[in-house]
Amino acid sequence: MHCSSSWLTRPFRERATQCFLGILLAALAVVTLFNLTLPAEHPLHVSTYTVTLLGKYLSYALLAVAVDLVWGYLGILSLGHGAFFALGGYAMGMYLMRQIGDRGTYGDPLLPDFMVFLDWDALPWYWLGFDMAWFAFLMVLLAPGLLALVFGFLAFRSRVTGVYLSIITQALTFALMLAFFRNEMGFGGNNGLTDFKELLGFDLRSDATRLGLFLATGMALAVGYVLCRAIVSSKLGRVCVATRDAEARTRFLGYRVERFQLFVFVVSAMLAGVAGALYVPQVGIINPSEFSPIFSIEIVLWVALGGRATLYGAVIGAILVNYAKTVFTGVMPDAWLFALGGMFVLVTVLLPKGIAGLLAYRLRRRRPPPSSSPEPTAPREASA
Amino acid sequence: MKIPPCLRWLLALCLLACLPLAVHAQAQAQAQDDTGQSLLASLDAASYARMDGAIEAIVASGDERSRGWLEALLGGKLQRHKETGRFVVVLENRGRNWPVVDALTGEALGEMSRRELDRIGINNALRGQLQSVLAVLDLRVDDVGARREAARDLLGRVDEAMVVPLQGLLEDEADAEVSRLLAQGLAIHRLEQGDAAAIESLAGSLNPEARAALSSAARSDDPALAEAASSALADIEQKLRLNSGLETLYFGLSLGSVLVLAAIGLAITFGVMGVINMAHGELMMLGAYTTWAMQQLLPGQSGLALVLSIPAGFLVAALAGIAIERGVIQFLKGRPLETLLATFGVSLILQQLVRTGISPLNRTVVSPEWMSGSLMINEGLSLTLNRLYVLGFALLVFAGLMLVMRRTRLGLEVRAVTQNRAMARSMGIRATRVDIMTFALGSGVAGLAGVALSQLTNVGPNLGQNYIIDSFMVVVFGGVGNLWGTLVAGLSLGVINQVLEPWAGAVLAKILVLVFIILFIQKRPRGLFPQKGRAAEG
Amino acid sequence: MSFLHSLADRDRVFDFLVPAASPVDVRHGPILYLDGVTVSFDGFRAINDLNLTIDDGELRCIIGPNGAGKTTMMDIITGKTRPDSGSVWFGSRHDLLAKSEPEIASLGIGRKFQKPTVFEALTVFENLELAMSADKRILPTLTARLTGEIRDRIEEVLATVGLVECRQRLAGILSHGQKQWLEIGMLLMQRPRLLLVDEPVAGMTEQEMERTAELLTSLAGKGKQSVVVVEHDMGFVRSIARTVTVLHQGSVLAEGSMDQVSHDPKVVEVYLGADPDEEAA
Amino acid sequence: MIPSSAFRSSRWLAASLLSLGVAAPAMAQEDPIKVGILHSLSGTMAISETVLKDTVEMLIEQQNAEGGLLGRQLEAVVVDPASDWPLFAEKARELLAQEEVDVIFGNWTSVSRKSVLPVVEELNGLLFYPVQYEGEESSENVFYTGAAPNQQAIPAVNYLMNNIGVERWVLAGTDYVYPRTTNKILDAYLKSHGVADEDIMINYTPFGHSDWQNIVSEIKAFGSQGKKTAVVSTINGDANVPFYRELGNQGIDAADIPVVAFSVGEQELTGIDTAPLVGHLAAWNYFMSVDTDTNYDFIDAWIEYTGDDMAVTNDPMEAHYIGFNMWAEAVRKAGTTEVDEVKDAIIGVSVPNLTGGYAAMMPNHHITKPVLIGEIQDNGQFSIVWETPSTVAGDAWSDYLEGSKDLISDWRAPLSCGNYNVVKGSCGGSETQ
Repeated sequence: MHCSSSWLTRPFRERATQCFLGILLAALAVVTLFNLTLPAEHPLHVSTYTVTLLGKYLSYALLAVAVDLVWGYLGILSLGHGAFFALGGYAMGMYLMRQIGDRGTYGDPLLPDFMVFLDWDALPWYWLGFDMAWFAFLMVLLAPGLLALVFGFLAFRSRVTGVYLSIITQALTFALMLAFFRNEMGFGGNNGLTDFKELLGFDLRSDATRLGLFLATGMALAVGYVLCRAIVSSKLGRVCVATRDAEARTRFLGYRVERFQLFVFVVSAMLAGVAGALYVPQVGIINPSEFSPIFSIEIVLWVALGGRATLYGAVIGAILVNYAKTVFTGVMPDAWLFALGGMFVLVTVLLPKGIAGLLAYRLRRRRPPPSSSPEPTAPREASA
Repeated sequence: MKIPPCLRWLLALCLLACLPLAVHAQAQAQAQDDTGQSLLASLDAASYARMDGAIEAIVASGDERSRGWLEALLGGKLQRHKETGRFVVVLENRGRNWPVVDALTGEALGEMSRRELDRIGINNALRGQLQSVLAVLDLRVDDVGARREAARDLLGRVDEAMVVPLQGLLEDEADAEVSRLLAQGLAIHRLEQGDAAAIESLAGSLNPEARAALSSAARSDDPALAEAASSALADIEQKLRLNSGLETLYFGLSLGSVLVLAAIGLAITFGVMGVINMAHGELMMLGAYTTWAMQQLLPGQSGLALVLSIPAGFLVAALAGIAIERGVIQFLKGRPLETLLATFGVSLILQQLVRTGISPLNRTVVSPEWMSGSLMINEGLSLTLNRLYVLGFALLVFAGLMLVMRRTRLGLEVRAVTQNRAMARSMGIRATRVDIMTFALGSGVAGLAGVALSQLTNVGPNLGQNYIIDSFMVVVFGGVGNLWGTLVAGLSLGVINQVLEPWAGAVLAKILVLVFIILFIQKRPRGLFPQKGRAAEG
Repeated sequence: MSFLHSLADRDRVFDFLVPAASPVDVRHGPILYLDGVTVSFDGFRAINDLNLTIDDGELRCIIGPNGAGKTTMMDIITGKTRPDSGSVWFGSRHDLLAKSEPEIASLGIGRKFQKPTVFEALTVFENLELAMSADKRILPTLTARLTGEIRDRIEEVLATVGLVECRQRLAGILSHGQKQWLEIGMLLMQRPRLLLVDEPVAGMTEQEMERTAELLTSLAGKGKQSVVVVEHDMGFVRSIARTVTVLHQGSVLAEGSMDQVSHDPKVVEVYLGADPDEEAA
Repeated sequence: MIPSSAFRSSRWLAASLLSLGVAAPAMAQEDPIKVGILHSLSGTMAISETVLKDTVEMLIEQQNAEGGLLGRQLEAVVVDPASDWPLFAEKARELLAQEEVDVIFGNWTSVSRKSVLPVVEELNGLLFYPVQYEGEESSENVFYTGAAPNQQAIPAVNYLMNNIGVERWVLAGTDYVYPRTTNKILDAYLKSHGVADEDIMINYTPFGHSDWQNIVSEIKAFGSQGKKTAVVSTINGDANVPFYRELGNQGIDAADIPVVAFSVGEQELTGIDTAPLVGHLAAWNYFMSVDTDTNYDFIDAWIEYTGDDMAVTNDPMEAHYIGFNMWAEAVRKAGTTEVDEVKDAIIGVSVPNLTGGYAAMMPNHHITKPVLIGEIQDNGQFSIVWETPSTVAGDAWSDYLEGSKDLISDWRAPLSCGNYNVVKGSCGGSETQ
């Protein structure tokens, strides 16, 4: 696997990546096909409702991949990745709000409805520019990226590690949640941003747009996955693993550990932002509850459940948990929490390496372990 | 709708006069039935505006049952049976059917449904006036405490008709406090009448009523009066400034004590064992529900129930803790983050268990007498009792834990196992047992926190969620594995928060505190009291 | 701030502008020079006015009872611990106290830890690859390719430390001795001027020890590496030592050839008086 | 509490298939009529919403006992949006697109309604929203059976001003849109009645705020300025217990500074030690203590249904009671459950409410309600001390807000517009396109 190919093309030579991309693209194709060609009453017809639902799962999957990148390979357990997700979401939401234009309830050409009836006379400066798609999409990357840069710089420079890091990431997202709840902030307070009309001129209510969003999310996931794969299978990826398992040693080898951490952390945050941006138009609302620490913990759970330090495990976990949530909340409304909670307990106790652990175990029987995706040995953040 | 003052005083006197007559009650009962019936009928017929007339009539009748009626009226328990039109007093008005007695004869009439009854309504205005009437009455009783209460109630309620008799009372009042209060009450009244002389007797008084009277006087159009009043106000404000400082400190400490209680259990399971127990909040919830259950078991003895639920809460939570340790955590040794995930699952289960098992609604936990109200330092500054108790309780729990950790065998073993598990084992310490005990201890303390919280906030399925994050902050801020750190961290965070709140607002204050913690951790990556030496190296 | 500062460095923008790690100037004087170094951990003086000079190409053994401050000294040299006072010079150009661990490492000071620390989740090959002296900034690392020449160097070192067979094995499953060698191998990959080796033979068999001794002696030499060995095992020290420094309570007690020090009364009293092996335990 | 397990398991299969996207053959035409229930059964809002789910299920049971509607049985379709706002939208979509329900009863918080709104409009569903809310909304597909600000806040303030003589006002609320808007309206209203700026104190706290020491002592200070002071509380759910506790302990009783709450009903009081609360006020359109036979019947039925003698009823439950009957009536009138027909048929429908009067559906999809002011009793009930002489029609757009005072809503043809600007004479906004 140490082929001298460039870092970007390297992943495509890995079996795991090939399988993953294969399955993902096939799934996208099938869903699209069944949704478009089959008549509604056909048993195999995939309704637009389901397409949107799957789109949501995929955006969650991308988010999970981002978390796995920092947790699995860098050993940084971020309990605040929801914050980056939500920031990306808000950037997108603000763009969609501006797209409403004067079709809002009050018909105000400039101000979103919630500003009108809370008597904002002018658009706050940080809303400027969000009427332009390119700017908004840039912000989808920059807003989480910058936050991660500043926060990460402070944290890694002063070598905040392990549990301490986890807890202050939690503090970060919690603080942001409270902040966004405040109506003075000008982000719609608890109601957040909603009632979107169109995206890049496409009517968000039309089935075609929904399908398009679903495909876009799938593509984003594919790209994000390959990117992460490329990073972890590069030498930089091995430096990350080295940092995770023996930070001091890595320093003595002459690597500026804190910069590697920062780099990967920022990349991961941006991926999370993209996930958020794709999530918002599909669920039709973004509000501060996405910042809630509980949500961030859930993301980690998806990864743990799928199996950390494998990337594809994260995807499996995210989709599985959220699908379970969808089914249970519909089928056993007052008991679904038992099922979900039980699932978390059982998996963590019985499958320490998650579902991917099982798969990897099978593979390992046949050939030596893919050293580019090693299971963490003693997890560094254990030290407290 | 005001009861005329003269009447009000008359009323008081009559009621007084009635008390000794009670003996003859039954004898006269029959004779009075008709009158009583008509009295109540007129009361029932009257609109709120007219009610005073009816009350006047009742009082004037000098009927010795009037007091009973008026109190029933106060409690909204004086009602009329629709068909028979006879008046009844409802003894217990919760639930579906209510036990009632005849208002006139006092004979028990068994249970009636709310459907058959018609309540005689009353509103705040009347309630206030009736209360002041009863207050005047209570000035005659022997119990000093009651007299002081009564006198305090009268502040700002005195009116012309009461002046003379009150002065009378003032002369033969033995207790200094009561007479001071009465004097103030009278002064306030005089001031309301525009008597500038009254001001200096009020000068320096921190009592809100006095302040209210002064500030309204300060707005009066008589310049001299206004001048004097506002100057008096000025130096009161001066005194108050000190007060409010102390008050804020107290608020801070009491908030801090809650944080400490919530976090201290975590400091053990998390700091000492390295187990990140997301179900900690739910263990607190269990403690709170234990308190509720206790109060259900011992109806009417909320105080006793509360005291008993301290050990009970500890036990319940500790057992739950043991169950969690055995059932989940023991399989996750050395994988602290896995414990986070698993216990998160546990917390979900526990929450839903309570929702389906007990109820998704909050449960009522009654505060016993001795915990409600506040301890008056001076008239401007009084410390709410329930929080005072919680503060004390927190310190007690902390001291207890310190004792356990420093003085007992268990504490020694726990520290040994934390330092070096293998070594401890080889020295014959049964590490597994120590783990169980430690976790049980931490969980039990969470239970205690729950018991305390039941006196401050909702007892509901979400109780735990509201505290878990703050608890983690406190532990980390204080320095993991250091109980002192937790104490200092909790209290200081509480104070910081409360100092910020007045000018930053509740939300911003909380945000600022969080940001402060984040920055602080940058400066001191291992908290307030970091663990020293090689052991601490990552 | 160092991060922002380095962003501002114009010469860091393009790889080819980056100067090769400036050579260590040993024309006049020693390669390592500690002067009056003192450090104390809350009250306790671990290092007390320590003076030490290592000459270029020298092989120096440092012995001393537990708590003499051997490891702390290494921490100071490698920048892990900052002394309260004193100065530490690498050659006559580089003030080590002003530098961070990675900088020091890239200057050419390699360290082998007391307890062998290799990256257990990576293969032996990858361990060496990471250790190799190269441009260790982010993007170069990300885009790094495995050229033939790199392979050769790794193979070379694999041969030197005798781990050719377990090239693709995860470092985690190596034996204790193999880990020790792997770590020494990683040092060699760094092409250091100065090797700090902390208890290299702890838990090794006789044969392993001999091999290690050969290895170390072969490494040291003028123009090649200078080697500082901290060791408890007297036998091993005797087998390789040219000059021996005895540390005691954080400062130099005696210095000279093995025979000199072993007959020095002070040393005998504080150290050799007791059975060294027992000390080693 | 929930339909039989057989029913459940059958739906387990169905739903898991459905959510897989394998839509079973469309089941619109066949019995029974499906009634969607969209209330949180877990998470923070479960406290308030669970009882509403039970209420609707009870109403359905009763309706079926009377032979259902149009000769078809009714079937409840319950989902749990878990107090998670995006999930509300998703579940609404599931109910309309997958389960194809004919009507939805649900939501509590404003945000959940806002999140569901676009879905209901897109898929042209029917939503009955039973909770008092901030107004400033009128959707073609939503029927607001709870109180608009002019059916709760304004009358309450009038009562305090005229009957209690309050001169100084504390507007305390949880920081979200309902209190924000209500307080803005009240602020404007009070000022228009000559209340000075310094006599109004506005304060916002986060959800579930539990540490009220500072705020209560501020209120205390604010209240001791010699003018009669009252607190108008839009504090939400969980934050109330610690708030009232603190009031009691700091010695503020209803006689000094009365608190009139818009979000505290019998349900909330079951979780509070009411002793220190006696005399504080609440403004609703229904109280359990209302003395009418319809109410007593409802209460008895509810107690039967829950099997709990202590069970209480509250205002949003009445709102569902009214909403459900209106919908049933409209369906009978239209002779079908077709959304569009029902939408037209329901305007003007009037059904008895529980307070002895009638509730009529207005063209703006709000209903007429009486406004009651009650004082809290020590048994957790309210004693009604004041009520509007007649019912008040809900006003979607407040007359006291700049943005909306020119807007009206009328969903009847030809106007059929949710936000018609009487000044511009045009239908602003987009709902109608």
